[in-house]
Amino acid sequence: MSSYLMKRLGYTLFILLAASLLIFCLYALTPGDFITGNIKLSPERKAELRELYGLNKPLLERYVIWMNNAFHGNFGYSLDKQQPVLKLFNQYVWNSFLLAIVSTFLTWLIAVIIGVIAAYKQYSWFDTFVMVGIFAAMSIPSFFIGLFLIKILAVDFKWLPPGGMLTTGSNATGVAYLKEVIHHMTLPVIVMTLLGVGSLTRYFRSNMIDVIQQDYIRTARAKGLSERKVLFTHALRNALLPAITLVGFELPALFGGSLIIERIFNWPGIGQLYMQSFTVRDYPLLMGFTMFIAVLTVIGTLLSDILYHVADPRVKI
Amino acid sequence: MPSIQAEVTNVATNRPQAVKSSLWRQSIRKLLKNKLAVGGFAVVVFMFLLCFVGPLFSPYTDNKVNMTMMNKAPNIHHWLGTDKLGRDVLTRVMQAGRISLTVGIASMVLSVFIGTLLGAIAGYYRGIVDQVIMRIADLLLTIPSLPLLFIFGALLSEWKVPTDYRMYIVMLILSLVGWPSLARMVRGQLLSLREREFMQATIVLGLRDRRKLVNHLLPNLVPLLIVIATLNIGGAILSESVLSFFGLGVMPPTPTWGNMIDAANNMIDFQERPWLWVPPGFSIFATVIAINIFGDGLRDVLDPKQKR
Amino acid sequence: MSEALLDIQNLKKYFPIKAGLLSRTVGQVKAVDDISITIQPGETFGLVGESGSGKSTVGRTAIRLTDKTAGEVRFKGTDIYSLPPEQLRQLRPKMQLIFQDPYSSLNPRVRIGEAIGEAVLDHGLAPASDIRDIVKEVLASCGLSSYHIDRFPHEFSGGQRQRIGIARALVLNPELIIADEPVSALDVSIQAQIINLFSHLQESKGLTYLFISHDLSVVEHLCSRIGVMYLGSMVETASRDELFRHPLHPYTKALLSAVPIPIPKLKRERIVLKGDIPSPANPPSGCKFHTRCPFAEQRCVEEVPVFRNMGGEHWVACHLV
Amino acid sequence: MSTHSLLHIQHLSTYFDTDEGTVKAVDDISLHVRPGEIVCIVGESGCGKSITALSVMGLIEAPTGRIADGIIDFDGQNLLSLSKNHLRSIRGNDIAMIFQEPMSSLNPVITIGEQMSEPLIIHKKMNKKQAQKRVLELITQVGISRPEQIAKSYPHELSGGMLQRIMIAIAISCDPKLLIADEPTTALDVTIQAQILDMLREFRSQSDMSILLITHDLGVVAEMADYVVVMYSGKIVEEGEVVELFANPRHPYTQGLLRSKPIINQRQKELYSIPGYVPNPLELQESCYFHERCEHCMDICRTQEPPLRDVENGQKTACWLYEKEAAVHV
Amino acid sequence: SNGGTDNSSSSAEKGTAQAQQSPALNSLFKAPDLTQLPATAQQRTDTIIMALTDPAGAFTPYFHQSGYDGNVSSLLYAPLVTTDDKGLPAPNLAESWDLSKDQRTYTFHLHKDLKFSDGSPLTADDVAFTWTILHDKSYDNDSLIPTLGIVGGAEYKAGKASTVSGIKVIDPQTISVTIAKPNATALLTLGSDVLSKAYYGKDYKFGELEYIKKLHQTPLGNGPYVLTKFIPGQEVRFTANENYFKGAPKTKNFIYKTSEGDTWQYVETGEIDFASFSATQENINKLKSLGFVDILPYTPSTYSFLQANLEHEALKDKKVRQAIAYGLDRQSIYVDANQGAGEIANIPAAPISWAYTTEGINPYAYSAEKANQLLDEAGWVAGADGIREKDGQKLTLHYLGSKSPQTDIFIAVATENFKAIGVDFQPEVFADFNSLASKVEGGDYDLASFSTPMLTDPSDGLVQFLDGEIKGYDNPEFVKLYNEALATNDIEQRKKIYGDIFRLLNDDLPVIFTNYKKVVYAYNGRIQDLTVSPFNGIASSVPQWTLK
Ligand SMILES: Nc1ncnc2c1ncn2[C@@H]1O[C@H](COP(=O)(O)OP(=O)(O)OP(=O)(O)O)[C@@H](O)[C@H]1O
Ligand SMILES: Nc1ncnc2c1ncn2[C@@H]1O[C@H](COP(=O)(O)OP(=O)(O)OP(=O)(O)O)[C@@H](O)[C@H]1O
Ligand SMILES: [Mg+2]
Ligand SMILES: [Mg+2]
Repeated sequence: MSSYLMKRLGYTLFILLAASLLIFCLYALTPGDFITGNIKLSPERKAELRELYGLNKPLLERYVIWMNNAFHGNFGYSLDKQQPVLKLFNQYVWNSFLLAIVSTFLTWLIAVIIGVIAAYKQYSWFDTFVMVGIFAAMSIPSFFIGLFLIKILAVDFKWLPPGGMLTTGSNATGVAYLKEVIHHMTLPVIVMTLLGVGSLTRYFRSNMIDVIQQDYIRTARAKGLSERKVLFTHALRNALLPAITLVGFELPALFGGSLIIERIFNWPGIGQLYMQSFTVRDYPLLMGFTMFIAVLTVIGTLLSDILYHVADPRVKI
Repeated sequence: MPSIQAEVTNVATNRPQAVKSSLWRQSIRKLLKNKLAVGGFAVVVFMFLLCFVGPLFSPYTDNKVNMTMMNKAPNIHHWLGTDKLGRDVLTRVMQAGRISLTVGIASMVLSVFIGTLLGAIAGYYRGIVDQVIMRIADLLLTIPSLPLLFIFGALLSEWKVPTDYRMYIVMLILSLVGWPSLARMVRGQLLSLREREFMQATIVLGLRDRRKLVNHLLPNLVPLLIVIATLNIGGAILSESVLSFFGLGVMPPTPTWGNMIDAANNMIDFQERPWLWVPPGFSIFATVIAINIFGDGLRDVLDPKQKR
Repeated sequence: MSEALLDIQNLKKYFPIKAGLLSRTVGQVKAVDDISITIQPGETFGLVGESGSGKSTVGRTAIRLTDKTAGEVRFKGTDIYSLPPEQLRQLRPKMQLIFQDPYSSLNPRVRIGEAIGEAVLDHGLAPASDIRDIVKEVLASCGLSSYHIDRFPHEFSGGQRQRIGIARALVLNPELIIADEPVSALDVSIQAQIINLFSHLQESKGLTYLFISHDLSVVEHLCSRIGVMYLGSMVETASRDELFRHPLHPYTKALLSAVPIPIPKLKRERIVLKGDIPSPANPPSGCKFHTRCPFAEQRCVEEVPVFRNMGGEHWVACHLV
Repeated sequence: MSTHSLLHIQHLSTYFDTDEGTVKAVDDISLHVRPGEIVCIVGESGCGKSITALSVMGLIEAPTGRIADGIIDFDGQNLLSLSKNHLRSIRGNDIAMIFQEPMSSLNPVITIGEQMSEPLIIHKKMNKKQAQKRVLELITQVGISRPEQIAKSYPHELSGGMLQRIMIAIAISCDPKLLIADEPTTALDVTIQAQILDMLREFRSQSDMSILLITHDLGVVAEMADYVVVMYSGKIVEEGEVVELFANPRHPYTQGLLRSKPIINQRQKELYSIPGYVPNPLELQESCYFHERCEHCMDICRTQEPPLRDVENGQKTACWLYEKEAAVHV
Repeated sequence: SNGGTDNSSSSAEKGTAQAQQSPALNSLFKAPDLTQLPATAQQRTDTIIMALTDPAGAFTPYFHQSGYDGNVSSLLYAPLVTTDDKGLPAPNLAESWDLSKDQRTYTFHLHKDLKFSDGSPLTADDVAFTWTILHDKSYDNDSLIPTLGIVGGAEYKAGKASTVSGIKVIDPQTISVTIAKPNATALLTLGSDVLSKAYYGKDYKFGELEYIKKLHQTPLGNGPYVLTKFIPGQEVRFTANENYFKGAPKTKNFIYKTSEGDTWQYVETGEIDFASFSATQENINKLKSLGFVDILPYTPSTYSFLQANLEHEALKDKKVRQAIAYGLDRQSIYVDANQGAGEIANIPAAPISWAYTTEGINPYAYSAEKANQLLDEAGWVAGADGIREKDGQKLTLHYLGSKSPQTDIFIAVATENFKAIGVDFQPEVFADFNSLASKVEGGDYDLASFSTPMLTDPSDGLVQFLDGEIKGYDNPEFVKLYNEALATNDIEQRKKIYGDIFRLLNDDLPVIFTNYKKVVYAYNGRIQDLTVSPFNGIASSVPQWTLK
């Protein structure tokens, strides 16, 4: 096992190295660079600036420079924001994380509960209702759901703020600050949960339908366990197995931010930052962010492989 | 042979050969008995008919811009109103369905196929094959999709690929690079399955790998695949509009459900002109839910313990 | 002596005991610990012994279903552990295993007709058009009717499933069958039918069996040689007559005395084994059986008994004989 | 041994709806078990023994399976009309069951220890610690060493016999009034089987536990049973006190069964087995279902179903051979 | 073919269509009912909140990359020279300025007692410092000052001189700068923000401007407001600068709230006091219905155009370009489909510019016949498939646009328009401006949609025809006129020359002019004294705003 881990870590490093090169090339190949978009510049000045930023160096040389700096913990300055990449991360990533962690938690919680009940009462009214709801939510793009809730809850009823993370101009600290943030994150969390819950519910329902037909469920019932215990411990543990793969994907998503949600609700998250930096081809920031996500992705998949083994003792790694 | 054998052949020949009716026909018969599945299938067929035949009966098939008819609410002439260029929404919804349905189903089939194949191979063979496939998957997962789409956009434009075909090429490429998540799920499921005793039995029997995969593992993956497939179709229809954002989808006058909804992406249209986004949204909804119901039916038919 | 059909030499199979999140190995279950069995063609070797003593594991390792830890297994002279996968696969139909738990060894989504017939197809033993008839025939020989052919495993009773397992092995016309308690769930009439079938097949086709069972009366009826296992080791092997008439090892004696007799209210003398069953992860020193042996001496605690030949085919591992 | 019955099954019918038609797995059977009594059900494989047991437990799986008719009276209440909650409090507590196939009957991803402690926590209201302790005791009690390790292991790590003993341990953990044991010792070697059977008998005498034992091992029947019920094709064909039944089997099927058993130290060239096959449950017609395989088959056997009648010494048989009127028809 | 409509209904529809086309709002609309103002907005007494797309946090003028940072710094810094309502230079920090005879040396006279917000004095040294560091070789931004050709600038940049010789500090209130050749735009370019030498110049060494990055978020300015807090992605907070040379602004606090995209919900809930919207009829109606906002129409000083690739054979021909202008129904695309939020452009200057004229300008009113006729004349004749051909070449126009609702409309209508004149139209859209720009840079296009940035001087809108940005356009007549217009500072004379230039370009059509945008400003009805200048927008009036 530990030798397995060592081997995997070795692969992981290799993957990350390959990924960094690949990603670097991708960004470099993306049409336009940081200078292209500035139409105020004359062609000569453009050439001069490209020289200054090192954008006219050969691709590989640029990559080696970047890699070298990165190894020394220097992820550079954002060209667009004129600030250290790491500092920018720190300013935005936690906001995204906050939103994601809460909504992921709710998503899983709700999806598990609904999925299990829907499977248990397959084809009941509840099941049908849930299915219709899920597919309705999935047929409409997220911005509509966002707009709809803003319109109802923020504009018409004024229960919740329409966006942002703080009341504008507020100087709240401590508990008051916390309350303010919670108040502001309610709407985006609702929307994110609503969007995520659907597919997860379908997975759980499907797995549950399989699992509750197994003999060991009969045994559990024969032991006199309450139906809830039968479903949520005995059946669910087996039904969760396929979902473990999803846990692996969840990790990068936690830090990746959601562009659409952040935009609709003006949430100061990393997703927006990424999009902004992409539109101006802010390479240092793009590379920094993408590599960060890549590391998380690789860790996530490793984690899910290990978790898989833990959750299903039959599986050998 | 002992006497039993003799008796045996008796028994065997006594019974009519009707038993021989193919298992497939049995499954189809069972499927036809499942009202929900039939209903779902009927709706899908209806959607197809509506989209491919429906526009022939519309007086507005030319999709002409008509500035005097902008943003009209539904009325007798335009049953679902008109859009901001005065085009008939009903006709456009029907025309849009041609592309959206094709794209949704084709991309679903493709990505499910690739994902299942690679995931199954990795999970089944383990060892080196697994390592290689999964590490490639890891690598692909780390690649951000945004620059990829931009580059495709640039390349396809560079190569002068006609705009009408770009979407299909991109969908193909996206399925080719988008398999890792699906493959990982399939592989995960397979890792559990292959340790089950019935798979040990197939080893003892010395079955060929293909048979083990197709006849033993695949049927047990079917529920998962059906869920993935139904979730995928809706996603693909909607994501087509994302592609057109990158210039990789269809060009504007050609409608798709995705870009029709997309065009109404603002507070005013949302509030004041529901006829712009409700019809395409509902079409996606109806298609997805119908396919899903059909999928559920299929799943039940293939699940020996279900009886409806 | 002709070449042995199955030759197991010094076979060992240890399962690691894992603990913690990262599954560190903290010990080993010595499920099979240095066992040698040689089975001649046309012979039936009975394997009896304590539950958990490693009989199933011997069966599984003997056909390379699980990997061995040490030792050698030869089937018709070839070392099956050194065969490349494809060759091993082609050899598979020649050596079949009937699983102890029939239900879990059947794919819930495969109709039993297919489950039985598919291997025949895959190995090209019969044309596809004949498969159904072949399946029906073998089903019938196992006491199942052809109307069962399109059913799924969960629609059967325990005994019926066991017969499906048997049918699945028989249909391939194997040379060696490792039968792991093949008749335990059958009623005696069908059990008799299956046992008769086994004997007939042996007579007509020279089939060889490694027959694992708890039912000594069945073993006595069917097997020509019998091995008794205790805690991963062989404690006694002998021909049937020797073993049943002159059991030497105290454990064998205890076993024989515990066989229930279908005569109600019959009072019999039973050798009652004292003490707890020791653990294969941490087997007792010396003779593994000493903790429960009614005759144990100091020597048994300290010295490992040698597996000795007591004349003829009779071997035993005990200090006291 | 008291005279009232703890479990009284009356006219139970359990059917399965399949593609091809309805399988009458259990067809109008009645039996009763008195407190402290051990009743054995023997019979053809597939004759409905396990289904009878599952029906009592209320575990017939809908929607394919259903209890078509009958009353299952346990301790004065009809189990079939109890509320789900009430039934649940009885299951595992007052009635416990050992399932036939232990490997698939234990949850593959939950440790043995946890699976064992659950009923203790629910029914015996133990806390985790107490349950843990009791689990270790129980594992030892059914003759498995290294209980701590076993409690921590998963089902696939144990041998068939060990799993079966775990099932037994779970079933007896709450001192049930009625234990339904579906082939509880098939995977056990005879020494342990003897140990387990002794243990069950001891339980019976200690706490007046009744046992409904399903087994094929006539030796076990002889050793354990007070009363024996013989089933064939979903019906009871014969029942009676064990000594009487073994001494004087009346029904041709019972006779065949007893003849088939190989007995240790009495070697035969070929074992006797009842010729022929069980009829297709989908094509059953009014008749004695055994008639095709019966040496004594008469005309009436082919057209009319024999009722289960008292014959002698409380022994009952369903066979036209023992019916006075039947002879007239011949 | 558009069957199915009967007469009665179509006339009614025409009526409404006309209403939509009529200009929606020409002057300030006062909020009719302030009681509807949401409580949030009602409660604010000394704070004004405005929405702003995420500023990056580099608030030092000349050093920010994002235009939104410019919005922030324009409150923090005051320029030497500003523009009046006509776009003409007006005094600000510089009380007055002189221009030498040869029109090459500007001498600025600063106000007395100018102070930075920390109270330190602002002198000519600071101005000199500001101009100097922009000539540093490591200066990596887009200020136009280094492009003016200040005498000695190049030597300084090359490291050959320790000062820029053309910049001379005469006394603490006076500074002069000499440029190589006269340039009418130099005054406004030079008359920009001033950086404190004491603050920004402390660590300055030639060739190393890196250190300034650390000061970006703690700006020291001299404008109406000072920065109090920057919360990335959320808000930028300001408070009045007591040392502002025109006196502290009337409203104490000012906040830019970060907002992407739709701001409706913030206006409706009173979270922000000011927002701008496209001047569509329905936006205006909806704003009016709110009741609590003042609505002010505004046409920004920009224009949009279709850049034509003049290196492509067909488009080299002026007649083809003119045919396109005639053949595109610009009225439908930019005005009608936009519900009046646009106006058709025919020259490279906005209607609010002092140089704007319609005299002698061909409006290129939509006419497929004229277009067809011009194409016929140019030798393009219809082929079998209806597409025009010449020398075996089909008339194909490959269009590039960036993805937006406007582009969608354009493509939809243009496809029909071009079909009607036998042109094979092949549209392509790109996800962002950068990809579009690089594709255009590569020259692989026929037509591409662009808009200019905010234009102050009329010459700003013309540079593109001059400096080779539009490849293949080379008209000596135009160059001559352009230089003539820049060589003089006499407005009337310039106006005349620009009139000539516009007529020339209107006929030449190096690009096909399309439209001007129209917006409305909607703001909290409590805000008083809000004025908008065509060239500076609202920035200069912010300090005047008060809350009723
Ligand atoms: N789900 C089902 N669908 C259809 N038929 C079923 C189903 N379950 C059981 N049966 C049938 O019901 C009959 C009785 O089964 P049951 O399991 O009670 O047999 P049994 O007496 O326990 O046999 P064994 O001794 O082999 O375990 C069998 O013929 C079986 O085929
Ligand atoms: N996968 C495994 N992991 C760990 N231990 C195992 C595993 N499989 C078997 N064992 C252990 O190996 C020992 C022998 O098991 P095996 O199944 O061979 O016994 P058996 O003789 O067949 O018993 P029974 O008669 O009860 O079936 C047992 O102690 C069991 O716990
Ligand atoms: Mg075993
Ligand atoms: Mg059974």
